[in-house]
Amino acid sequence: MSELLRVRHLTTSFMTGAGLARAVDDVSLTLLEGETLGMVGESGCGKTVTALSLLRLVDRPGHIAHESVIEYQGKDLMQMSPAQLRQIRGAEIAMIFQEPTASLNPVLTVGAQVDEAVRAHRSVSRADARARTVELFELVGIPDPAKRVNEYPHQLSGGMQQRAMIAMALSCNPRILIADEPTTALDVTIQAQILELLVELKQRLGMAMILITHDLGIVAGVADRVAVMYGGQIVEQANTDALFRQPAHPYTSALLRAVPRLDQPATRLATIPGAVPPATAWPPACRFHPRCPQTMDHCKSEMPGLTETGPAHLTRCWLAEEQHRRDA
Amino acid sequence: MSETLLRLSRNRRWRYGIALLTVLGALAALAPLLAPYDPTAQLGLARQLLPPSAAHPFGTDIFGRDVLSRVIYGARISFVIALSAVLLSVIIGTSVGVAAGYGGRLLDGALMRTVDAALAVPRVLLLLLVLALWERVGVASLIIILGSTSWFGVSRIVRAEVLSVRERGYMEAAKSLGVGQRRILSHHLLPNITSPIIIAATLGMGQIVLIEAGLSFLGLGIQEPTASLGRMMQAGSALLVNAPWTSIFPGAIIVLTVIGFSLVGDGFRDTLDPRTA
Amino acid sequence: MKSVPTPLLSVRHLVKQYRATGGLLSRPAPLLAVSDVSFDLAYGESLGLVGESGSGKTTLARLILRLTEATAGSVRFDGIDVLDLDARSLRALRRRIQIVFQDPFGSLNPRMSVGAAVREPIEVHNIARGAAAVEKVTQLFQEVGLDPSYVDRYPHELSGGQRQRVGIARALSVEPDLLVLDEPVSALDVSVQAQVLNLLLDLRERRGLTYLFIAHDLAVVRHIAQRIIVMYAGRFVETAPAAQAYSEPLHPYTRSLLSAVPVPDPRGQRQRIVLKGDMPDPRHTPAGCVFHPRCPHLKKDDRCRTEVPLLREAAEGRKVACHWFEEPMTVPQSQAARHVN
Amino acid sequence: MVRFVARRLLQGVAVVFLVATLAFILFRLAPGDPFTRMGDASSASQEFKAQARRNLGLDQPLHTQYFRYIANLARGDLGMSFSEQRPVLRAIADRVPATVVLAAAALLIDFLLGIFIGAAQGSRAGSKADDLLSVLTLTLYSVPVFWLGLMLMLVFAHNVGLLDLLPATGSKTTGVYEYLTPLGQLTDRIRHLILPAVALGLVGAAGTARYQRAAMLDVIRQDFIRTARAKGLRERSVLLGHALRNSLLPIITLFGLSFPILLSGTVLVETVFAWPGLGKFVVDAIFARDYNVVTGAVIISACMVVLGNLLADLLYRAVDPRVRGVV
Repeated sequence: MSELLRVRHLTTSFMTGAGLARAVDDVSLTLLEGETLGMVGESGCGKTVTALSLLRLVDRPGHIAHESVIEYQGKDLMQMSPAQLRQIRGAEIAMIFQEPTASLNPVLTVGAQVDEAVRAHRSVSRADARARTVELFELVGIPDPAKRVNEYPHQLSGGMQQRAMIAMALSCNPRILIADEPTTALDVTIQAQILELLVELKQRLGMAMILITHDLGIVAGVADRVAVMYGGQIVEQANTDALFRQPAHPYTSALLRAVPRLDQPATRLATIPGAVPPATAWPPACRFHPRCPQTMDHCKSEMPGLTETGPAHLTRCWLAEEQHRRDA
Repeated sequence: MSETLLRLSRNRRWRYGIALLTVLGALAALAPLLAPYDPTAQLGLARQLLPPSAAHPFGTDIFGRDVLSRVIYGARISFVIALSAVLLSVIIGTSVGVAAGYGGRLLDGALMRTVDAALAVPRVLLLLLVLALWERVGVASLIIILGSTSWFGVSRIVRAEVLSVRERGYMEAAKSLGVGQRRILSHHLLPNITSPIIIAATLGMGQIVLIEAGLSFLGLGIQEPTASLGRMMQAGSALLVNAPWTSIFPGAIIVLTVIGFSLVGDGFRDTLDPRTA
Repeated sequence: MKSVPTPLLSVRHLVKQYRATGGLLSRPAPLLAVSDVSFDLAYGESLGLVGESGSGKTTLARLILRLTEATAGSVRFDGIDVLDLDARSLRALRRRIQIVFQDPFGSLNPRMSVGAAVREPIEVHNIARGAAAVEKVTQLFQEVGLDPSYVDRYPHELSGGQRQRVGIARALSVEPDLLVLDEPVSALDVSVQAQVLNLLLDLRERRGLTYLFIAHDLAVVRHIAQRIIVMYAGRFVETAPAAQAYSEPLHPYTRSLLSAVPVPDPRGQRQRIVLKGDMPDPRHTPAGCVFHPRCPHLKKDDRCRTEVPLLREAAEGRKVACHWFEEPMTVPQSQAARHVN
Repeated sequence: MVRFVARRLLQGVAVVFLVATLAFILFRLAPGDPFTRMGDASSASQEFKAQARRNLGLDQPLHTQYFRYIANLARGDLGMSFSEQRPVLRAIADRVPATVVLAAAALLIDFLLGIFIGAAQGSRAGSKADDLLSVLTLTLYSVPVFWLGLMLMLVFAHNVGLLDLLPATGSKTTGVYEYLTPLGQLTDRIRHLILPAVALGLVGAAGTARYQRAAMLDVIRQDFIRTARAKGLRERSVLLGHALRNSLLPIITLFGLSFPILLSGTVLVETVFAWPGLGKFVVDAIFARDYNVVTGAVIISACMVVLGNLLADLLYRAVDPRVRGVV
C-alpha cells in the first residue's frame, strides 16, 4: 500500500495568557491508502489540534511551526497557497467533528450545507448538486432524504446530524476522512450506528481514515494501527493488535488497565496518579515521568525519542528502548 | 479578587480608561483648586467672547466668564450626577431584577411588563415627561430623576442573569445540601451576578453623562448660572459662528469622559464576562 | 416467611409529567419524563441506574431528592414520606440524602473557595463551627485524597478530578446515609475516572454508605453496582442483580445496550446488535411497548405495538418489561449489521 | 404567522396602555395640576383656571379621570393642544412624517455603515485597521449627538461652516421651496436632511459597529465556521455566507432595541437643526406648558417603538429557523 499522508515534525503552539502552549509537539505519522489510523489519548493531549493542523485549520492564536511537513501524495500542504489548500480541503481530505450540533450552521438547511460542499469543488448546477446531496443522504442512511435535505439542523436528532456531517464530508469522494471524536457527543446505541456506518462507508468508498478518540474500545474495534498521544506527542504507535497485546509505553498499559471493561471480571481498577498537565506546563524531559510508575533518573533529565521497540512498533520511553535493546 | 485586578490591569482598554477617568476625576474633584477663575464670575464687558488665549485657554463666554473654569466645574457636576444616578439605578435595578428573577412568575410578569412599558418610551421623552412637572431642578432632584428612570435596562440584565444563575449546578447543589433560601441568595446568587452589574453600571455612567448633557442642552437640566456642560453647549449653539470655542470645549470634555467610562466598561466586559473571556 | 428488612429508600409508582409549554400554534403534549416506577434500595446496597440521555434517570434522582416535585407516587426514606415534608423538615432530611453531580465544575460556586464550599453544609447543619469545622474540612479533604492545602483554592484552579473529589467531600460533610451519584465520572478522563471510582468503592466500605449510582456507561456501573435498573424512555425495562444483568440480559434493549459498548480488545470484538433509529420523542412516545420501533426481537408482533408490557418477575430478584423475554433472541448476522435503511 | 403578528400586536396594545397609565400616574401624582403649575407664569384668573379644570374634569375623583382618559385614548382622543388650539393627535400627525423621514435616513446610515465597519473589523480582529476603527467607533459612540450636530454644522453648513456646503436648519428652504420643480423640491429636502441624518446616523453606526464586531468575533469562533473552511469554501464565502449571516442575528435584536434610542436622538437633533418633527414639537410644548402634547407624544412614540419591535421580531423569524414555530 502506498503512503497517502506523510506528516513530519508537526508542531502547533498557542500563545495563551499563561504562556506558550505547545499543544502538538513534533508529531510525525504516516497514513497508508485505505487504512484506519486510530489516535487515542485523554483530553488535553493534543489529538484535536493535530487533526485541525493536518488541514491547517488552526485559528489564531494558534500557529503551526514552519518546519512542519504535511505531505499529501507528495505535495506539502504547508507550502500551498490558500487556493491550493482549498482544493485539498473537503475534496481530498475531509473532516467530521465531535459536536454535530455546533458543527452545522443553524440558519441554513442541512441540504444547503451539503450542496455548498459539492459546489465548492465541482462546477455543477444547483439542481445537480441537490441531486447529489439527496444521493449522499441516502448513502449515510438518513431516511426520507428528499424531505430531510430541506430541514434545519435543530430539526434533526444528534445521530442524524452526524450522518449529515458525514454526507457533507463524503460529498467529493475524499481519499482521507479525519473523524475527530465523531461519537463522543452521542449515546451508546447511536454511537454504535455511526461507527458501523463509518466502517462500512470506508470500505465501500476505499478511503483511508484517521479516527481520533479517547475511547480505547472504539479504536480496538475499528483501527488498523494506533497512535497513542500524551503531552502533545505520540508516545506509542503500533498495529492495533500489537498495541493492545503488548503495550510498550507505561502510559498505554496504565490506560488499558484503568478502563472499566465488560469483558473482564469487575475488579478494582488500576489508576494513574495525577492528571494530564496543561499544555503550558508540560514537565521537562519525558512528559509522563511525574505520573509514571516506573520512572528512572534518566526520564527526568532527557526526553526519550520515538524509537522502534518491535516490528512496526514505535515507543517514546527509555525503559521500553532499554528492554528492546536487551531482547535484541 | 486580586487575580481579577491583575487580569484587569493587563487589559489595555481598562488601563487607558482608568487613566483617563483618573485625570478627569481629579480635575472634577479638585475643581476649586484647579479652575483659574470663579466659574460664575462675570469678568466684565471687555472680556466677553474672547477667543482662546494664554489667560483664557478655552476663551470666555458671552457673559465674560472663563470657559475653562466653567468646563472644569461642569465636569465636576457631570461626574457627581453620573456616579450618584447610576448608584441609584443599580440599587433599584438590582432589587427589581432579583425580585423578578427569583420571586415567582406573577411578580416577574408584573415587574417585567412595567419595565417593557418604560423601555418603550424613548428615554429623553420619558425624562421630558417627568421634567415637565418640575419648575427648576437642582442637582439632587436631577440625580433622583435620572437614577429612577435609568434602572429598567439594569433590571432586565439582572433578571436574565438571575434566571441563568438559578439553573447553574451550584445553586441546585446548595439546595440539595440543605442551605437555606436567604443564604443561597446572599452567598451563591448575588456574588455570581456582580460582573454584569459592574459592566452595566460603568457603561451606564457614560450614558448618564450624555443624557444629562442632552437635557441641559434642551434647557431642562441644571439651570444657570451653575456651570453645566450641556447648558454651555446650548448657549454656545447660538454663537456657533462667532464663538465656536464656547461649545467645542464643553463637548470635548464630555466626549473624553464618556470614552473613559466606555473603555473601563469594555475592559470589565473583556475580563469579567465569562462569555468573552 | 422470611423477614424482609425495611428498605432505606422505597419508591412507589413515581410519575413525573411535565406540562408542555405549548403556545397558540403547537398543541400542548404532556411530557412523561418518569412513568410509574417503583423500587427499593436496601441499607448498604449499591444500585446502578442505567440509561441513555432522555431515559429519565436524572429526573428520577431529582424527584427522590425533591429538587423537582413529583406528579404522583411516593418516596419513603427510612420510613419518612419525602414528598410530604415541609421546607424545614426537608432541609433536615437533606443531611441524610446527598447527591454528587455530573459536572463537578458547574456544581461548585465559582466565587467560593473549595474549602468554604465543603464547610458550608457543616455550618448550615450545625455539625461543627469555627475551628472544629475547619478541622473537619481538613479531615474530609484527606479522606477523599485532596491535599488540605487546597482549601483556599477556587474551583477553576483545580483539575476535573480534584473538583469531583471536592464534590464528594462536600456530600460527605453532612454524614449522609444515602449518596445519589449522578454520572459522577462521565466528565472525567479515563485515568482520573478510575481514581474516582476506586475512591467511591473505598468510601462505601469505610462509611457503610448506600449508593444510587446513575450512569450511561454500563462498564462503569458494573464496577460499583450490585443491582442494576435499566431505564428506557422514562420506564424501567429490566431490573436484575448486576452479575446476571451483565452475563445474561433479558430485555432486548439491555442486550443491545450491552452489545454496543466498545470492548478495548481487538480480538475480543463481539457481535453487535445495532439498534435502528433514535430514542422516541418524549412527547410522542409510541403506543404499546415504548421500545418496539427499535426492537430487534424476532418475535415482535402486534401485541408489542398495542399492549404496554408490564415489569414482571422473570426469576428470583429479576424483573423484565417485555412480552417476549422468554423467547431466545438470536439476531441473524445480516439483520444486525444492516441498520442503514 | 398571522397568529404571531396578532399576538404581538395585542401585547403591543397592552404595552401602550401601560405607558398611558404610567403617564397618567406621573402627572396625577405630581403636586398640583397643569394650572397650578402654570402658576404665576400665567396671567389667567382664578375663575378661568377653575372653569378650565371643570372642563377638563380635573375636579373629578381620580379613578373617574383615569377611566375617562383611557376611554378617550381608546377612541384616539389625546385631548387638546393648548398652544395650537386643536386636537393633539392632529398636531402630532403633522409632525410625525418629518420625524419618520429623519429617523429612517439615520437608521439606514446607522445599520449599513455600522454593520459594514463592524463586520470588517470582526473578520480582521487584532489588525492595525481594526484598532484604528475601534478608536474611531469608540469616539463617535461617546459623542453627544447634538454636539456632533453642532460640529457638523460648524464644518459643512451655509453661513456657519468652513465649507459652506449644506443648509444648516429646517427641512426645506423657506420662501423658495414652493417655486421649485418637483425634482428641485426633492433635492432641496434631501440637502436639508443630510446633516441631521448623518449626525444621528453616525452616533448610531458607532454603537452598531461595536456590537457587530463583537457578534462577528463570536460567530467566527464557532465550530460551523471550521466546518465551512474544512469543506474547502473560499474565505469570502465563509465570511459572507456563514459568519456575517449568523452574526446578523444579534444585530436584529439591536435593531429592535434601537428605536427608542433613535427617537431620543431625534428630540435633540431636531432641536439643533430646527427640524420640524415630533421631537422639536415636544420640547417646544414643554416650554409652552402644553402637557397634553407631551403625554400624546410619549404615547405615539411608544406605538412607534412597539411597531419597530414587531418589525425586528418578524425579521428575526425570517432569518433564524430555530424560532419559527415558537410563539
